[in-house]
Amino acid sequence: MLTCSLHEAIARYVEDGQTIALEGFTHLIPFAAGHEIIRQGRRDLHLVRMTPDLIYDQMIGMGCARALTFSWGGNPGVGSLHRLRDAVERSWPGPLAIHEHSHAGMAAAYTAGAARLPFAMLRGYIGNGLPAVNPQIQSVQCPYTGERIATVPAMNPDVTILHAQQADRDGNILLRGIIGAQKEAALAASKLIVTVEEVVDTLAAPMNAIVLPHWVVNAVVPVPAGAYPAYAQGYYERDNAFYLAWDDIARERDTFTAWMERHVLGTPDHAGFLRSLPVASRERSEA
Amino acid sequence: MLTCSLHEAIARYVEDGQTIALEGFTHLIPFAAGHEIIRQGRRDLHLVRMTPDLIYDQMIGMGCARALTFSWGGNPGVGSLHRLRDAVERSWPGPLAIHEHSHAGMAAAYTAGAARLPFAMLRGYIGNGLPAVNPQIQSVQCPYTGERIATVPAMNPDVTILHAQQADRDGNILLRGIIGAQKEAALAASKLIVTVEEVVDTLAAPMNAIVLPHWVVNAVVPVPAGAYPAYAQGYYERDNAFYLAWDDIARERDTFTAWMERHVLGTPDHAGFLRSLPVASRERSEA
Amino acid sequence: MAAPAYTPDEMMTVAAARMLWDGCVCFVGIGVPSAAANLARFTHAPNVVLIYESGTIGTRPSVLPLSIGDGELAESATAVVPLPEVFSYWLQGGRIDAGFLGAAQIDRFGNLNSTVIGDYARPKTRLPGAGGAPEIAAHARETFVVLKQSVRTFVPRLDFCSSAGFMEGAGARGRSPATGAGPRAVITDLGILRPAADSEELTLCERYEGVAVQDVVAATGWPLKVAAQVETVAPPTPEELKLLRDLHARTRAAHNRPAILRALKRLP
Amino acid sequence: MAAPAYTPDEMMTVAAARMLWDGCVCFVGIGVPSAAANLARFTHAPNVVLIYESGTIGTRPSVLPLSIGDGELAESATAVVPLPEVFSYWLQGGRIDAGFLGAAQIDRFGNLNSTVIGDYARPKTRLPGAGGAPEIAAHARETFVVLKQSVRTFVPRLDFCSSAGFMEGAGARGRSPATGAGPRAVITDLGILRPAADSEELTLCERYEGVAVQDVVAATGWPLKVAAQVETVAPPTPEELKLLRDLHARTRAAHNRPAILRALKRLP
Repeated sequence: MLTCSLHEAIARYVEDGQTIALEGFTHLIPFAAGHEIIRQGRRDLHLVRMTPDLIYDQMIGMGCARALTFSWGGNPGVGSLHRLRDAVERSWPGPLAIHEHSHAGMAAAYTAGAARLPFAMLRGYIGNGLPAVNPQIQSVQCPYTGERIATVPAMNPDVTILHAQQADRDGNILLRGIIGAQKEAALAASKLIVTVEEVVDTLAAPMNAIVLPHWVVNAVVPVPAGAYPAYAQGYYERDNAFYLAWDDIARERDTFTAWMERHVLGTPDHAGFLRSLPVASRERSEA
Repeated sequence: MLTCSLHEAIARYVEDGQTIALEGFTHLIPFAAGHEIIRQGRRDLHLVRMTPDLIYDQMIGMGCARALTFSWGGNPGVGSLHRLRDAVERSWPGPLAIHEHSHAGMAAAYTAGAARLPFAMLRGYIGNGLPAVNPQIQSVQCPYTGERIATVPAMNPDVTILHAQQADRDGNILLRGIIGAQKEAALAASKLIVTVEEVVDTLAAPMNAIVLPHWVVNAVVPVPAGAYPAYAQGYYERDNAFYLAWDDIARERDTFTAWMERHVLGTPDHAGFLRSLPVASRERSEA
Repeated sequence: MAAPAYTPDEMMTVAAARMLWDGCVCFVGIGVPSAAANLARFTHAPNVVLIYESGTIGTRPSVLPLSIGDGELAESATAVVPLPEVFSYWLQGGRIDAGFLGAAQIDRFGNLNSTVIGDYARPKTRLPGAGGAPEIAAHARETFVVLKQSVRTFVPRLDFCSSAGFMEGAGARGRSPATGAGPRAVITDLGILRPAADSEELTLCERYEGVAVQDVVAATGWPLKVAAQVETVAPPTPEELKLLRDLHARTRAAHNRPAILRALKRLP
Repeated sequence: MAAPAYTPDEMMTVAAARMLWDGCVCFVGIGVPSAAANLARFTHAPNVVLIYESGTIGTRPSVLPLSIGDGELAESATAVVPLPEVFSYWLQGGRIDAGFLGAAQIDRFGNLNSTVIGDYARPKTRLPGAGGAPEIAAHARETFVVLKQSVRTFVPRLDFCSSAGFMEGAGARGRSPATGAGPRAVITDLGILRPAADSEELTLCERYEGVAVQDVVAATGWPLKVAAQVETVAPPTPEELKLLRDLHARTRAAHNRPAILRALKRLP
């Protein structure tokens, strides 16, 4: 385990062409890390995420991705991800191969990945068109009942990146609240980077809390508000206004590009990104 | 969900010949429920438990069981389960069919049971003699890599019985501490009985606590000290002296039978059982 | 007192809410399903158990979540479990009574498309995709589909099948590995369709006040079967309308509240 | 100062403890493995990570647990996870550096029996069984076996194979699906055996002070291979002995403390 800057963590662990998962199911989405990947100009990534959300819309629109594995690609509560659509429908800024699953299939694939099984089973994809367009979806026969059960190959990212509430001085990570498939994505990966709201002396973790022990974490990076505009339970709420505003920002290529150049490429780090937004001045004036 | 007495819960849900699991991995072992099954004279049960522990030693010795599925059958920290050995080695008080797994195999079987999959996979039983003596252990071929992976059939008990710390007035159950495969065993079963230390107005459950919601529980039974001589985190410790003493009590058939007649068959309920033990008078005098 | 005026959307939401019974364990999606399920909780079904696919079991939000994983869902839940567990132990495990689904297209057998308009490889419109819906459709004991009725939505042939209804009908679903019974009703902004007993083809069984049967037929992209007797759905009661409008008003206020970014105050 | 006297059991425990390195992630069983792993933590390896199969990860008990799931293991753990997860994500997931195993029988290739003495169907002695050991033996990156040496225990042929060592030797394990490397050392009360480079047959490499090579050979049920140079293991240091004895004394005191059954006070 290594505590370092976000710049160092991405520079050290994320390489062009890799399969990477930035997980977090509506909650604890690692926006800061995604922005840093964009700043460092990574290319040809195979992006994996159950719900691509705004962060993958941004990474796809900025040309970081060659492929996307996902199960629901919308702007939650708002509508479409326009950059994802533009990539799929019109190959802009480049072609994007998609590997589409259901949530249950993606969750099973991460679970097999964490358990180092080569595949996972589910009673899934019944009467569903995805097996016809995603050759990863196969089946096995039950050795006891003879029935056929759908399978998905294990998902083992080269790098998984999470955002969490706290790390302690040893690098143990505490996650609290809606947890999605983060633990599975973390344990399925070859390398794990975790950005955290803060580093504390002792995690105030209840006995059965969700804790990732320090020896499975390759880099711990303190990034306050690192999930913004998503939320971190106990720290800040989701900025719903930003999710709504994104619909307009991302609808056209030029407004999208201008926004990304100003707020992501034009800022040195996450603190700079936050300061570049209206929300920052508003919140800071309330301090 | 129904709050009732332990007598009523066992009378209503546990029938001769059923497959039943009293789970709890060293912690929260439902001793009171096991004793009540003995009192009600259930026969021909297929008992399922990762670690049979003293409670199944007692049930086997009292003739409740026709079969046992398990993965480690000792007196933890002490040695053998003499009644289990007597049943396996000398068919006393009757023959006992055994279906033996590793812990990993049992855990996988419960997991498949909870997920209503017909079987579970594990990279298990490698270079191990159990597949030769347990025909339940089979394998499937991975549709992606071609490798063979060991399988176990799903374990779906007719009835699972747990002990937990707390229920609230609605019947939601909170478990805290070492949890074993209790949640899986609970969700794999057709019926679920939970004995609890106490019923409270509100569970003080942290956000990611282990809670079984009321609508998966068929009977909630308040039984203070219901896991004694095992322990309930936050309520009482394991009575290690009792586990040590059991080695002598259970070694011979006559001392075992006399003990069971006096302390279990000779007492009307768990409070009576506890009062019949030296521990009770000692503790109560300290009150 | 004259009954208050109401919109077709309000009628649809109220009709959907009435489908749930007290104590029902309901897997909820965002949008009208979420509004309907919470309205049921505030009216006739106070003990309905709501589960969102984010892992929040028995949640009791005071406002409607904007995303499926809003913080209030976790704060007010009986349990917050990992997402793989939601789909394996709870949904596939057969623990869900009712699933609420929406879609971009539906066919006469209640099969749903939420994936693409046009060809999958070269889509005219790439939709968000199915998310949790395929397995909700398969494994909830029954489902309710909620969507506005139009010939663009109620189509003779789906561009893509995301979630199974009755498949080809006439018992096809019963012969499949799907463990749930399939759609019990399709609730639209015009009326309520239910599967016919043998063919399992969706049939107009109920219409709302002021809606003519031919309006519903005209908004359907196939020759819609109509029940011998089409009942009229009771309009929203004043209490239902008030609670629904209060819920939406609370929701709007909450979603417009600025995110409090305490962390920003710690920025260098 | 003269070195204090010590028992063969103490020497075995100290030798086993020395196998662990600081920061090592170690899957621990009850008995000598637990004493050795905790002794390592109190001596040269303060950052060893101990995992018991009860799901306690990173536990730091002050006394040795009597059972694998004692409450103090949970109270002092970094995380307490469900048992299925311990075996799937952590052990099978390849997250364990070292596993500590005991057994009732061992053969020349480090295969272990903890299941039965005699025939499986008609056993002379039914042992508790393998528990977590088969998969610890398969998937920990390496294992250490700790058991007292005698011809009854070190047998030419196991009555039952519970946990794989090097199987038939000479690379058999490497060709199997086992992901871990197998036994790195067998630590007995007489000395330390290690697998030979090619044959993978256990070979006496180290003996304790006061133990002759022929004592070890005589306590082995097959013709024991002996290394060209058998090193002598350094005896327990005064500090090791003191810490081990303190640990055992604390453990005895804790296990003799009466269970405080607060619930009894509420009995009717």
